[in-house]
Amino acid sequence: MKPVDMTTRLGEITLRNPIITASGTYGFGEEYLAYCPLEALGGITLKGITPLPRLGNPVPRLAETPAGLLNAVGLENPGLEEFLKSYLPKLGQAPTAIIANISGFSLEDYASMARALQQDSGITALEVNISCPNVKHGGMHFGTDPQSAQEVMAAVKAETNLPVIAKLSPNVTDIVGMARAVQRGGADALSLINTLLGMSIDIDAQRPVLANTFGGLSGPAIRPVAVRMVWQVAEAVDLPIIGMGGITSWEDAVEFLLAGATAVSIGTGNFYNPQAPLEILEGIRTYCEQRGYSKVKELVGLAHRG
Amino acid sequence: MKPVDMTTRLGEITLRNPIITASGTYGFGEEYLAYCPLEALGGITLKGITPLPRLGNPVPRLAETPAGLLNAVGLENPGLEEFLKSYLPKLGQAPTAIIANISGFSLEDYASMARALQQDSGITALEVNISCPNVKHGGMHFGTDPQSAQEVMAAVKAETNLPVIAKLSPNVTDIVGMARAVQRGGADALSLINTLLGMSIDIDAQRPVLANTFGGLSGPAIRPVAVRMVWQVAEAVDLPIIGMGGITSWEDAVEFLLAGATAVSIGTGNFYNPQAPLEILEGIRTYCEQRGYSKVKELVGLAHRG
Amino acid sequence: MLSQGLIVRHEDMGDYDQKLRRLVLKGPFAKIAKAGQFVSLQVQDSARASLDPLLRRPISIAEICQEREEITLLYRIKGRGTKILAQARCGESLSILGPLGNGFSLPQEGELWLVAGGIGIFPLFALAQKAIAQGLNLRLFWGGENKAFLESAGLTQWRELAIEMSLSTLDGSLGSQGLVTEPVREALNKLEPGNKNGEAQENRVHIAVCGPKGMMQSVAELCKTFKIPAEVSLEERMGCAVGACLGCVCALKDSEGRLIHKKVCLDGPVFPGEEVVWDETC
Amino acid sequence: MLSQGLIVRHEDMGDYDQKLRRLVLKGPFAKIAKAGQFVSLQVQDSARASLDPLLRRPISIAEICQEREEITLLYRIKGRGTKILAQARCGESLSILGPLGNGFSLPQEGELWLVAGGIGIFPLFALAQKAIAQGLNLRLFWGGENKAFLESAGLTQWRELAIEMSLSTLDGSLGSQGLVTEPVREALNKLEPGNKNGEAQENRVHIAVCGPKGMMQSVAELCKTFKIPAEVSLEERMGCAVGACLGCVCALKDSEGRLIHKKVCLDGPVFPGEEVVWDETC
Ligand SMILES: Cc1cc2nc3c(=O)[nH]c(=O)nc-3n(C[C@H](O)[C@H](O)[C@H](O)COP(=O)(O)OP(=O)(O)OC[C@H]3O[C@@H](n4cnc5c(N)ncnc54)[C@H](O)[C@@H]3O)c2cc1C
Ligand SMILES: Cc1cc2nc3c(=O)[nH]c(=O)nc-3n(C[C@H](O)[C@H](O)[C@H](O)COP(=O)(O)OP(=O)(O)OC[C@H]3O[C@@H](n4cnc5c(N)ncnc54)[C@H](O)[C@@H]3O)c2cc1C
Ligand SMILES: Cc1cc2nc3c(=O)[nH]c(=O)nc-3n(C[C@H](O)[C@H](O)[C@H](O)COP(=O)(O)O)c2cc1C
Ligand SMILES: Cc1cc2nc3c(=O)[nH]c(=O)nc-3n(C[C@H](O)[C@H](O)[C@H](O)COP(=O)(O)O)c2cc1C
Ligand code: FES
Ligand code: FES
Repeated sequence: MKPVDMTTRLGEITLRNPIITASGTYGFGEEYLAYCPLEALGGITLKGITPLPRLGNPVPRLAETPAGLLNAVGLENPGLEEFLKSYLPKLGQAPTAIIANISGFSLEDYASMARALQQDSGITALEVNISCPNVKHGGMHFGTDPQSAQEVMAAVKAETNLPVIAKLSPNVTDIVGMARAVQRGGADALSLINTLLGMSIDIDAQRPVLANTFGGLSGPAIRPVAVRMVWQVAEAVDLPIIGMGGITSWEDAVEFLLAGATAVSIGTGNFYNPQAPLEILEGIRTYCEQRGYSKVKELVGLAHRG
Repeated sequence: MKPVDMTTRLGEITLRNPIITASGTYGFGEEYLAYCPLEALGGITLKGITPLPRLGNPVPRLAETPAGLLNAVGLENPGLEEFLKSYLPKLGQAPTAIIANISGFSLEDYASMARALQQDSGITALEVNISCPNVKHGGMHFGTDPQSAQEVMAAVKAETNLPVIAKLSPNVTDIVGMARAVQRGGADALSLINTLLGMSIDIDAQRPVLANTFGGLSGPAIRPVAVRMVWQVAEAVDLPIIGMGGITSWEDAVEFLLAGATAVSIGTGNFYNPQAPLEILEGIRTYCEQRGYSKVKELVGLAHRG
Repeated sequence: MLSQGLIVRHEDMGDYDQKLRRLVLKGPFAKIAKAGQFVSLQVQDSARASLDPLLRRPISIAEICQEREEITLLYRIKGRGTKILAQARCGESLSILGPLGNGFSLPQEGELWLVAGGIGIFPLFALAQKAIAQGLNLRLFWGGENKAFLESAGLTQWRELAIEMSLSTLDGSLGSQGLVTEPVREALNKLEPGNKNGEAQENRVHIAVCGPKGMMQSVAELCKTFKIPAEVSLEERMGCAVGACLGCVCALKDSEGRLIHKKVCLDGPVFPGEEVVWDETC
Repeated sequence: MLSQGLIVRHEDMGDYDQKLRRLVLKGPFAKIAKAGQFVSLQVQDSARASLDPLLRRPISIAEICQEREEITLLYRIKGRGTKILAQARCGESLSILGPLGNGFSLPQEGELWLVAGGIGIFPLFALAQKAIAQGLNLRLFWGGENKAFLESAGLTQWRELAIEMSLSTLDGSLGSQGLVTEPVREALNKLEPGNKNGEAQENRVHIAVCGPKGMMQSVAELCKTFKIPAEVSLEERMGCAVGACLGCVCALKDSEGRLIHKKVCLDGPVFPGEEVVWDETC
């Protein structure tokens, strides 16, 4: 039997396999090396960076919920400069896509980072996280207003020659509208989904568990919402999709591929099982073998038939 | 020690205690009688009715997800007339609020049901479910467009002398905006939240599990989103709130009260534990006793302090 | 009734590879359980109650022992729920909702034919015991994958009942080769006219069917042709298991031929075969 | 390292009411574990793995037996996670991530004072064993709720080490009445000047502290005044436990006095007391 072709494409980029790790859950790529060698993965997405260093939110930053996790890290990161100097070089050369994740509070923030991140910088693609509040527009999120989202994408595309992935927020009435907006802005691919806004309350202390009150809900709890959004966007928009939200097993990953994702990202699943990416990769391979698919790409969107 | 005053108020209505059961999970009030006597509850919300009978969606209608449940019952119900004739009379007289839940596909649908449901009909309040597609407006949901939501509320208020509760959908960018809209429409109280739109895929059959493709996600998985929405609306809008979404234990219920709900509804939690409403009521009572609250009302919104 | 079931026995049935398990639970539900009913249970020990899996699982009551206050459940490890259930140990307790549902009806007199496909055999044992106690003439038609399956799924126990049995397997390793519907058809063909059209001796043969949907449909259609009353036991995904959520509906034709919905959990799981509308997904 | 830990012992520690448990796990992690490290474990038997609770729990390694490949964890049943963990039985396996973290440092010579508040005693036992093996002079200051707590939480075992101990309880039922910080302050006061300012005999006394945050802060501040090096073991909610999620950060002052964040899981859980910024929630 010929081995299954596990490669997949995200626009111009070819991934060795469809397994990526999600931004903010995989540090700057070093932390999980003892559990999962870099070259086993299709790609890794690094922690979100901002132009200047940020200390992020006070603790507690995490709260456990049923089959879910709330986080309010608040974009703690060393800033663009330190990232380029001290973190990126450590990753060295791997056949694995290195995806930088950028966040900002203004168009200029995004543009300045895009300018500094080009094809020669050791990065394979840029993922643009638009779920921060747009400070200039009274805190309205870039990620919930189609017009702002389009502008951010256009600003980033104008400054970099790297492929650009738009990471969408699920906290919207119309996810398809948001996907169309970033496509107009020039996005080469989509990442779906970021966290759902949630909170939890400590009934002993009678106040919110998270120091920041609100946090982003991730993990298996949100998977049905994520699969639904991937499905809807795959039907309406012709861009490759990185599907994520609650993947902990290969079955979950296959669900996203069948819904129309060309690759999947594993976030909170790494905390549950640090070897999840490896096990998921092998599980998808076996699924293909047993069903006679010669390429993993054949799975993409299959559940939309009939 | 004086017994804790468990009564709570929803606008004009006084409830014996803050425990209600959620629409669609408690049938027409008879099904759970063997597990939970009616008079133990503050209120029950009946299955959503429409002007005409509906057979609803094909099966499978249910899919289990991590700490959650997807349902696509599709508003199966006997229709308004049969409801009034055969179902409502069976409930008899109980000191428990009987809340009818109405759904429709046009303003006329809602208005006609409101007309038939008045203070003398054995019902304590009307809950208006605005998460059905507005057929006249191309399937856009009443529940996701503030203007339509306001119109539905106004139409219902114009026709009935019962207190009217607006049941909001969480599938919106701005829940506070929706709450304000139904307040303008005349809502006397709010129910928060209905289900999150989700789906799941059967990876063996390679097609959606639910015959309807999409379904509503309920259960503990969505609790953090529900608590967040109750919190946000409680800060911004001066209407009593029935909090719901994923309550299975008294701790969960207290979380909603502290977030600002004046009463709580238990939906999927009944499936997990048919005696959940009773156990939750006792748990809240004990919590009040141990902390020296003489009235359960004192808990409402406490976590917003400082 | 909502109560705790103490696990007093939990073991493989036959071959480990068949993934069949016998679970014996002690609790107050046993006193009121009737053949053909089911329980809706949580798959995790109540002391380590988790919200995943969230839903209870419906499992038929296979045997009832009222003196010892025990019921026996037989199940196949299929998905996540039963996989977790299979880890439960003696001494642990499961939350049990039930007994629920109606169960098969027992004819006053005459012959009762049991028709089972695969693990559809499980709910029929308690019925068989009761029918024998009542002096009914009993006959079993049971089809399965192969010999190993039938032997693991309780063949010896059935043999001890000393009733007439027609076994069939897909691979012919035991009994006739093929589907269980064939022996049923042959037997129906052999019936005297009086039994066939139900005129001479009203309803002398009754049939109780449990198995995969397609098989139940075939048998129900056969029975219709032969004018033999058949009852079928439907399966559907359940939310509440008490009739409150409308998750588990099935389509039936009412007496005036109109399509109606009934709830498998509350109105069933057993329905008259001729009323079921098989081609409706619902 | 990610591996399975086989439960070989799981029992109450002392009084049932104290809700303290001893859990002995066998697995490859024992070979490489060091005093003061912790593991991050799943609270459910791997065979019934559930997604609720989702997160692993960090628990300190209290004892290490390399020959038998066993580690001992001591814990208090506090919330849902430990409540479910408490149901795990011998023969079940838990997923173990670790050993993780740095642990306390052992001075080359001199005296080591251990200061524990409540169950903060748990990670100190392995350290004490190692310090004794290395010939260090050891002294324990331990405060708890009352006599019943101290006795349940391992007092006998500590007594067997035959080291100097200053016990205190809130209700005075054993040792001095009050907080553990008082005996520590007195002892520091009694130190010869040479020990106090660290000039004469550099770092003769070292202090390792584990307990509630407020107590660790008080001891750290005392040590600062007396110029005695102290190490504190911080606790924070963890997501990944390997430094990847930034969930567990703590605030420190770097050598130039700037506020920085470090990860309790990867850079800690033990930090120099004088570097910790206590009043920052982060
Ligand atoms: C009235 C009734 C009686 C039953 N009696 C038995 C029995 O005696 N022995 C036995 O082995 N099985 C029986 N089943 C089927 C049994 O409930 C399912 O096989 C079991 O739920 C498999 O689920 P799982 O948890 O392993 O799978 P999962 O994949 O974890 O199940 C996911 C969801 O689908 C539902 N589901 C999956 N398969 C079925 C099914 N066939 N019917 C209904 N819901 C399903 C589950 O209840 C759950 O909600 C019965 C079902 C019904 C409705
Ligand atoms: C490095 C380290 C070592 C520890 N060693 C021990 C030990 O040896 N013995 C012991 O009894 N406890 C120890 N703890 C604390 C232990 O992890 C928590 O008490 C335990 O997680 C309680 O959680 P629960 O699951 O019962 O509560 P839940 O309420 O279910 O916990 C909910 C969430 O909060 C987190 N959490 C709750 N309390 C704490 C806490 N105090 N510190 C960090 N996270 C918390 C949990 O990990 C979980 O993510 C240690 C904590 C850390 C960080
Ligand atoms: C602790 C944590 C930190 C995160 N930080 C970022 C971030 O910096 N940028 C970003 O785009 N997404 C961030 N995310 C979102 C994840 O990348 C992912 O979209 C989300 O968690 C859903 O996937 P999951 O359920 O597999 O975790 C973070 C998630 C978590 C849990
Ligand atoms: C099976 C099912 C049917 C439902 N039907 C209705 C309905 O008819 N009308 C309505 O307003 N909400 C309906 N709901 C939503 C619930 O009333 C509730 O808002 C939601 O399930 C969240 O609460 P929970 O997590 O406690 O279930 C239904 C929910 C379920 C699970
Ligand atoms: S399972 Fe709820 S109505 Fe049958
Ligand atoms: S727990 Fe993730 S960085 Fe420490």
